[in-house]
Amino acid sequence: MPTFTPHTPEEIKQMLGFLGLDSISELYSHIPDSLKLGRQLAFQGLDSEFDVLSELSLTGETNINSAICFAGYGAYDRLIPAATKQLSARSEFVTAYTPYQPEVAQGVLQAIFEYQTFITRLYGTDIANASLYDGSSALVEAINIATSLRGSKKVVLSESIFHNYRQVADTFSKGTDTEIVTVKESDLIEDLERFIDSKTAAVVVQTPNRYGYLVDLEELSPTISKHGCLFIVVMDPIAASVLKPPGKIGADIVVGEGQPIGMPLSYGGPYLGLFSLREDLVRKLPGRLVGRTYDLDSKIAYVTTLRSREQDIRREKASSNVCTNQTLMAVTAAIQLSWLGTSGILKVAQNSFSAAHYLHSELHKHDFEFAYDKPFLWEFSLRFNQNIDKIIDAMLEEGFLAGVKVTEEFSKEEFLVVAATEKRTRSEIDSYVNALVKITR
Amino acid sequence: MPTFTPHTPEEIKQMLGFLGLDSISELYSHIPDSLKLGRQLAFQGLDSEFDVLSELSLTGETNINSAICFAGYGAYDRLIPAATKQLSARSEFVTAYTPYQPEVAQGVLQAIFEYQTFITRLYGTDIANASLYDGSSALVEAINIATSLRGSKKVVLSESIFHNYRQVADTFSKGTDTEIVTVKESDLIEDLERFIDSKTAAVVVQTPNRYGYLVDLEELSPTISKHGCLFIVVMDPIAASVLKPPGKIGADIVVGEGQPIGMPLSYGGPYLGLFSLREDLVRKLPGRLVGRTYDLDSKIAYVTTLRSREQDIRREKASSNVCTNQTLMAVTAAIQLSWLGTSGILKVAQNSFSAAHYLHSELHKHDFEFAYDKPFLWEFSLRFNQNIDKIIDAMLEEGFLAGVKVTEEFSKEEFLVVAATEKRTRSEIDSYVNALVKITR
Amino acid sequence: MSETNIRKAPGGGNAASIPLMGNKAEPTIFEFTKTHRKSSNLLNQGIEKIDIRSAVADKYLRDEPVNLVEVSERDMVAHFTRLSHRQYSVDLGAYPLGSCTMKYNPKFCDELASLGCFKNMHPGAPASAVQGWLKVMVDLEQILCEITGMSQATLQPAAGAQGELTGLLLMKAWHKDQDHRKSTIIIPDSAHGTNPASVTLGGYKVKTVGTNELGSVDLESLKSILNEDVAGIMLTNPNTLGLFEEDIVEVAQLIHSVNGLLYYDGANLNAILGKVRPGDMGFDIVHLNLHKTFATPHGGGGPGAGPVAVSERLIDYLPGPKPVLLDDGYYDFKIPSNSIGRIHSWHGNSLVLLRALGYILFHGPKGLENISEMAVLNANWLKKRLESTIPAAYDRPVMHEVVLSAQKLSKESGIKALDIAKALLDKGFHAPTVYFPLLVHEALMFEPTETESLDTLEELAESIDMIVEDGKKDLEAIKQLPKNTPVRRVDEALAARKLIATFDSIGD
Amino acid sequence: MSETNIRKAPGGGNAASIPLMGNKAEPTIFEFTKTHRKSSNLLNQGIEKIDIRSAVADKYLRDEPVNLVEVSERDMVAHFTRLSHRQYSVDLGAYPLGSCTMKYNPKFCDELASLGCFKNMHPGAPASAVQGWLKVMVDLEQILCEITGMSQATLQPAAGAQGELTGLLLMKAWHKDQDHRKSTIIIPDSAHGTNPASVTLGGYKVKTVGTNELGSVDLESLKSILNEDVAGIMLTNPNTLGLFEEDIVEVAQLIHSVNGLLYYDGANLNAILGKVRPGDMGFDIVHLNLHKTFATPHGGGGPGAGPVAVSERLIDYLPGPKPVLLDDGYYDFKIPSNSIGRIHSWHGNSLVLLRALGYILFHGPKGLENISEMAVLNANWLKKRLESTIPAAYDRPVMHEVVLSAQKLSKESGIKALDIAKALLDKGFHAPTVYFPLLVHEALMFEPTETESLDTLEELAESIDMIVEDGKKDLEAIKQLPKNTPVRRVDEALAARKLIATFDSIGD
Ligand SMILES: Cc1ncc(COP(=O)(O)O)c(C=O)c1O
Ligand SMILES: Cc1ncc(COP(=O)(O)O)c(C=O)c1O
Repeated sequence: MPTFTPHTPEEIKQMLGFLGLDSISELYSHIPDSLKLGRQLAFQGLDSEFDVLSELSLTGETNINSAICFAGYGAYDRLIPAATKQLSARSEFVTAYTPYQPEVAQGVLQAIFEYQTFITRLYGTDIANASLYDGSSALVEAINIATSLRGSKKVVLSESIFHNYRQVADTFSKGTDTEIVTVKESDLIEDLERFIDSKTAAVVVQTPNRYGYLVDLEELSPTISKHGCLFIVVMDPIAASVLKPPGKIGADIVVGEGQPIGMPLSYGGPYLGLFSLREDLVRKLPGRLVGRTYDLDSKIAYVTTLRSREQDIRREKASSNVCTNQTLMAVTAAIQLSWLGTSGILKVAQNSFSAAHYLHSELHKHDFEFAYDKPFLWEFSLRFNQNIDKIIDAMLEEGFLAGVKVTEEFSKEEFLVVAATEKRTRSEIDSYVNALVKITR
Repeated sequence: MPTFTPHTPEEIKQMLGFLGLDSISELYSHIPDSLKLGRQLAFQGLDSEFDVLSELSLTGETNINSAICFAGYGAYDRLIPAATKQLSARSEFVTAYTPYQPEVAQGVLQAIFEYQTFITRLYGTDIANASLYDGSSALVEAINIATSLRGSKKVVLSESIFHNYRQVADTFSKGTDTEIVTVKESDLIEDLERFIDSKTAAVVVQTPNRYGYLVDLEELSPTISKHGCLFIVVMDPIAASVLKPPGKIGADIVVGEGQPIGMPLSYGGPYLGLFSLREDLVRKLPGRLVGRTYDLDSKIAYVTTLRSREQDIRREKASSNVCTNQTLMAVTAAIQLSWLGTSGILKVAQNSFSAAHYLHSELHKHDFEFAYDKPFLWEFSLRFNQNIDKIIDAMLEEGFLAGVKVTEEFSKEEFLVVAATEKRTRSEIDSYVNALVKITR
Repeated sequence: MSETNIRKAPGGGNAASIPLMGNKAEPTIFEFTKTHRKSSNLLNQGIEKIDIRSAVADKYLRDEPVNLVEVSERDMVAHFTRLSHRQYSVDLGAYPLGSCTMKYNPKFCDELASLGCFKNMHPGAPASAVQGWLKVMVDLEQILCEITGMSQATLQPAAGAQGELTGLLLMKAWHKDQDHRKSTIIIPDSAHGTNPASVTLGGYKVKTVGTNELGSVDLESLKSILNEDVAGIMLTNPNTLGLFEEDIVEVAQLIHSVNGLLYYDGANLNAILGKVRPGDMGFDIVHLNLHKTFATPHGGGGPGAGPVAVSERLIDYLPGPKPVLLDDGYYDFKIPSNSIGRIHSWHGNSLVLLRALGYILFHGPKGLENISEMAVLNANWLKKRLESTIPAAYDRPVMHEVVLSAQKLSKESGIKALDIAKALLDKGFHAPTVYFPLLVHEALMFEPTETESLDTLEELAESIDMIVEDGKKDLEAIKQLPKNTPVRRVDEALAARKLIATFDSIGD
Repeated sequence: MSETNIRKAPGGGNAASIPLMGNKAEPTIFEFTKTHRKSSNLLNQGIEKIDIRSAVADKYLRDEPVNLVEVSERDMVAHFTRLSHRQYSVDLGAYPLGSCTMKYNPKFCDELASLGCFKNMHPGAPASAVQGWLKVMVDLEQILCEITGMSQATLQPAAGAQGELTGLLLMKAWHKDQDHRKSTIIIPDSAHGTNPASVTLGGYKVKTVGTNELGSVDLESLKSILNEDVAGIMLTNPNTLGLFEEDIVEVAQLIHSVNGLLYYDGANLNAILGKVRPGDMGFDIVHLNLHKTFATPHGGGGPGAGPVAVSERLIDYLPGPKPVLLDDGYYDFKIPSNSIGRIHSWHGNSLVLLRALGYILFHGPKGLENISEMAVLNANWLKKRLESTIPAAYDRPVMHEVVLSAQKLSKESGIKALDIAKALLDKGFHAPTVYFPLLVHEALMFEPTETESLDTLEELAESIDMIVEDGKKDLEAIKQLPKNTPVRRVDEALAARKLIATFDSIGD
């Protein structure tokens, strides 16, 4: 039985003696016997860290981890430099708790302050929090702000936001009694007024949307603000480096998934919920916020601030219950964005763009059919007259994760959403196209 | 052209301006033009860290790194826990220079002080230095001490020390004009006196020896000390945890290869030359030595000491030229030995022993022939009437690194030296035996 | 307020080299910027550039590139390395932060989480491509259910609070299906703040039940507020006072008698592994904080993982898609018949789940029991050792943590819980949790955890003795502590009054 | 001397928790020991135990188990993490240690060195199993030869000094084959201490050549000691004063005229990559310090790697076995016909070689040139910037480093080179190399390297200005520095006088 407890038999005896006890079981003597398990837990342990690593490696190798990734849909296979990996693995960051004692937590606090700055610069907003769980939880919190601020319960969601985000919003709307109305994106663009009434708290749009193409936010924002609704935008952070910053063109709250800025695919988590908003909404901000101040010696210091919003102070009056968030991922993002810098993030965007457009044109040459003929960045949707699950399975055999299947909510039509990042090489793309040709013809 | 230089074009201009120069090339203007290369270096660079990693990974994968390792011969495939890996990779240890300024180098200095303590405890000696390059360089330095101390130039080496150590000793003996006499181990044991004369500075023996079996040091030491020669012993550090400590039974200098205490196989380096000796020889100690002292505030502090022995002070009068050593590996060893602890190192020895003896008995069942019938720990030699290189190649095909081929110096007979460590499982050993049967029958 | 800590170098930016062990502030990364300096380099893909502007209309695109930062890799690595030196962590010393279970985080779990075969998997891959991941999840679910005495679990919630809300939505869905009309949830006054906040977000109202003089739920108070409107109760057991709720069976009967459900806040599970199980106490829903009990590192505030396990009658309501093992040995996803829906964008904090499984397998059943035993032993030892300096708020045997009250000390000497906390920082310990739970005055909540040795506990106790002794001699001096930390006591009021939450709003 | 920094806890051992940012000493790992405490756990091999004592005679075995230490993994991790916080490093700040080239060590090289396909290979594997490794070595050898202008190289030497000795043995072997009878090697008075020590170990005698008023080898002095007994000369160029030996061609002609060979100490190669090559200057043997020029991390003292490259006439003497590429594309080992033999137990510090190759490929030819250019620019800028505070020992354009002399300052104000070094530590910089080279009085040898920015250089210069200013006002105060470091000035004399080199000899 390996363990990390340092107690020697002699010490245990000594400590029990100090407590006037004869045995460890007496520590539990005030617990009614009827409640006690009275047997050992029924599962098989292993004998050492080496056994655990070898056993779980065997399990892990049954994942098809050699497949080259053309899937995206909010989770992107991007380059992560060694510097980001090594710095974010420093044990001072990894094994710290929430910075309750700022005097000994300046490392995490300052890194989060820098992270907050980066996120507002990307999104064109004023304030960003210290992170939420993931993209979808960020969306939920945005919706909650809108309904509580507006005192109304209806929220209009574009159908073209990631369907899993929509599902999460649906789930939590049952607690807050929010009415979530899903509208076709084209209908929103054509006649937004039609979907806004006095009970509408917010309109939510994503760009690039879940099919990969771009949505013109500026077409929507005047109407939304005219009605006093909140304009909530979901945007990928790398896309935000090249697209008009939503916060500057009418968005009140901008959220997104931070995975693409420094986190491995990690089978979906831990990821990073990006959350930012206009300054005047700050008292509604969910989660933690780091502010800059001074210490006793007038030295610059960082501290979590506006804590009176938080659940541990406001309890049932809090508008969010988030406590543990994804700080380490926010620190990682700060490191990654520092490494990328102004020129690097543009290059990531540009290289991904070139790769995806090269892929697009190669597919075009082979007469594959695209679901939409609209401007896109590094992700687009393919239409097939074959079963898409089968295509994905067949492509796996060829060594590719072909993309993510999505179903249009209203037409029930299915597409394959395909992404190419700065990590995909020309030869990978060429082989992908060849494999897809082989499989579908 | 990627680079780590931070200079912006503007800064370069500004700095050149400050120097009154117009161009970078003027920095080199005092170098005769005839000497200048005048062309670009002729090799192909790559474009990014990602390109380097992917290109060199491709190269690395042409190594057969899946073969299960039954080779030893001074380099052992042992378990290394995550704690050792992570701590020894901390960048404060990794990116420091030699502790010339003790005030900001207490981390490395104290770790080395702890390392020195561990090594003396293992070898039963009084003083250990801060490391040498590898096992063979430690042997060379030991020989140099002996010859300089005794003012005589002959050193007797047992044939059964690792042949590569002997080769290195031969190489460097050409500089020091040392006469290295290789003697069959059995002759040494039978009649040591015969090989010692007035010019003999030292006798060098290894246990467990290169064939894997144990040598009785106590049989030799009285004779050696009687003649006033130095008794130099080469010993594996894990073996030292169970064998009689050489320093306590007559050895004057004990050296060894530190790889088994925390270093991966690493294709032979960086490894760790272990070097330790009797207190009264300390002024001859090669390399660095850390001592404990106090600072201005009477606080405990560590510092490199007895520096007057060193080459940077004594210059041509120094008896060793070692400057850069293997400090990071010594720090790693201190970490690994702390993790193993008193019980752990014994268990490593015991488990390796059990594995090798199980392997031995299984081979015995299949009538393989052993070169020696002598007590061994985790390594022994097999005799074949087939070409051993071919056996090794065939075993590679079966997924095993079968062992290391050695040639007896005098008889020219060839053996396969086989090792099993605490990392080899029963099923690996069983498959190894099966493969060896298959291949040799 | 002085700005002297940021010294402008003539080059324009700020200097990269800040004292290692000195006490200057570290500039922000933005102050290392210099136009055209750079750090990044990207893979050569062999693809011709297709300019974004050539293919996307200007109306979508930024007029100017986003301004992040322009630093060298060297400066950026040094900056974040220095920041790490300004941060306390478990790896540097004891962290007896009550309710947070800051135990040692095994290094092999880091290695586990960095295995490519797990780390590089895309979450949208079909089940056939992720059999290993699904096995990890199914195995973990089963073991967590065995540990808690429940039937099935969801691994999606990313932290305890999200687990709480998930649990409340499960309650709601179940009550709805049972045609129960209920609008309140009972919570003890000692509860953690996330509990009432979750209740609100779950669409319920909070009713508070009091704590009796023994530190347990006051049964009379409970009975007095209990009625058919009660959807359930949220409890921790041991509770946030570190005390075992000995009347839990009666509490369960009472709640169940009005068709209410019992929710178990698993933050304190570290006390009872293999000893007692929430399911056996009568709980219907349990969340676990894997980042507490199962030692997944807390990362300075997260990530965590908050799986929710439920009893048989609630399994059809669990979130989905849910990894399941089919009869033929294949792993797949299933959406439970009455699922409340999806909680997480994907499958939860997967790498955190993997770490927890590794930790559990390492320990095995006996190892888990050992964890709880030693955690409880440490807490009781510390309680008794400190008795004469700062007594426990409730003088009963505790479980894995102990809440002390400095109320008497504070009245007599002026030394506050906060002063002790800050002074401890100066001695190289992290502070305990202070001023929580709210019902204890001048609360100091110590959770030593099982990985601290007796030596460390003794050093901690001696430090506290010394702090109190010194404080009695010179109260003003102790109010000035800490002095040995990267910054000294921080002006929190100023931070809130004059909010500076980004580098760009400095000097606004 | 007080022992107060080790406080005994009543438990017997010593407490694990020492202030993070305080200034207590850290106990040794041995003081955390407690009988029966443990940290290790080993693989379950599925093999029955065969007791060592049952199979090995007692005469071989220890009477008592070796006493290492008995600590928990938690305490041991904290101990070494805290030690790391007591250590300066490149990753924490600027390290302008002259002659050591402490530039930024790229993180991707760490990743490279941890690839299993390289790291897990046994050095005794046959060539067929290590084709990848042999390709790495052959490629690196070729590029190093291109960089130095030589024909072939050995990668075996583990550091510069071992390379020097290898080079001298090569000389010796060559001279022997040529029937030359020679016994002396010429070395400048500015040379690094390893040079004369290596000469002695190579079996030669040292003759010292003087330095002229320009800081170069004094040709007249050289001519006066030159004769047929001279086996060769060891030089660095740029030399240890950071100056380029402009007369190198003439030096080479002189040495070659007596059948001597020229040895190039590559410690200063960082100044001239892609600009000038030792081979083109007339050198016959070159060692490279990969841990300087090619940024392989120095690890607090090592490991390094010291490949030795030679001109055509010496290739048959190179150490073996030597990795070679055969015509059919297969890599194998070859022992050169007149090989001096083996230098290293195996193939050299292989993982260090791999890192260096990665670094070189990353930069490419242009990148390497850029390195040298910026290194030289930085050194010259710093020299001029400090001119009025501490002038250079030789007022000439320097290469990658500059040697200042505080002699005048010291005479006028009492401020010594050592004081400036120690005061710099307090300001968060590592000190420069001091009192080397020996021929410069009160030498301060600054090598900023190319990875430090102008901002950092300016901050460094300002710090020095400030130190000198402060020292002039209050000399006593500056002699007390550093104050912000983990320990203050250390009693080195005591350490040597009363040697305590192991924990077990404390209190002897
Ligand atoms: C008692 C209790 N409940 C709930 C929580 C919330 O859990 P999390 O931080 O994982 O969201 C905590 C965390 O501190 C807690 O201590
Ligand atoms: C000029 C010079 N020569 C030789 C050496 C010795 O090299 P190494 O430390 O790699 O043995 C050094 C190292 O500092 C040096 O600076």
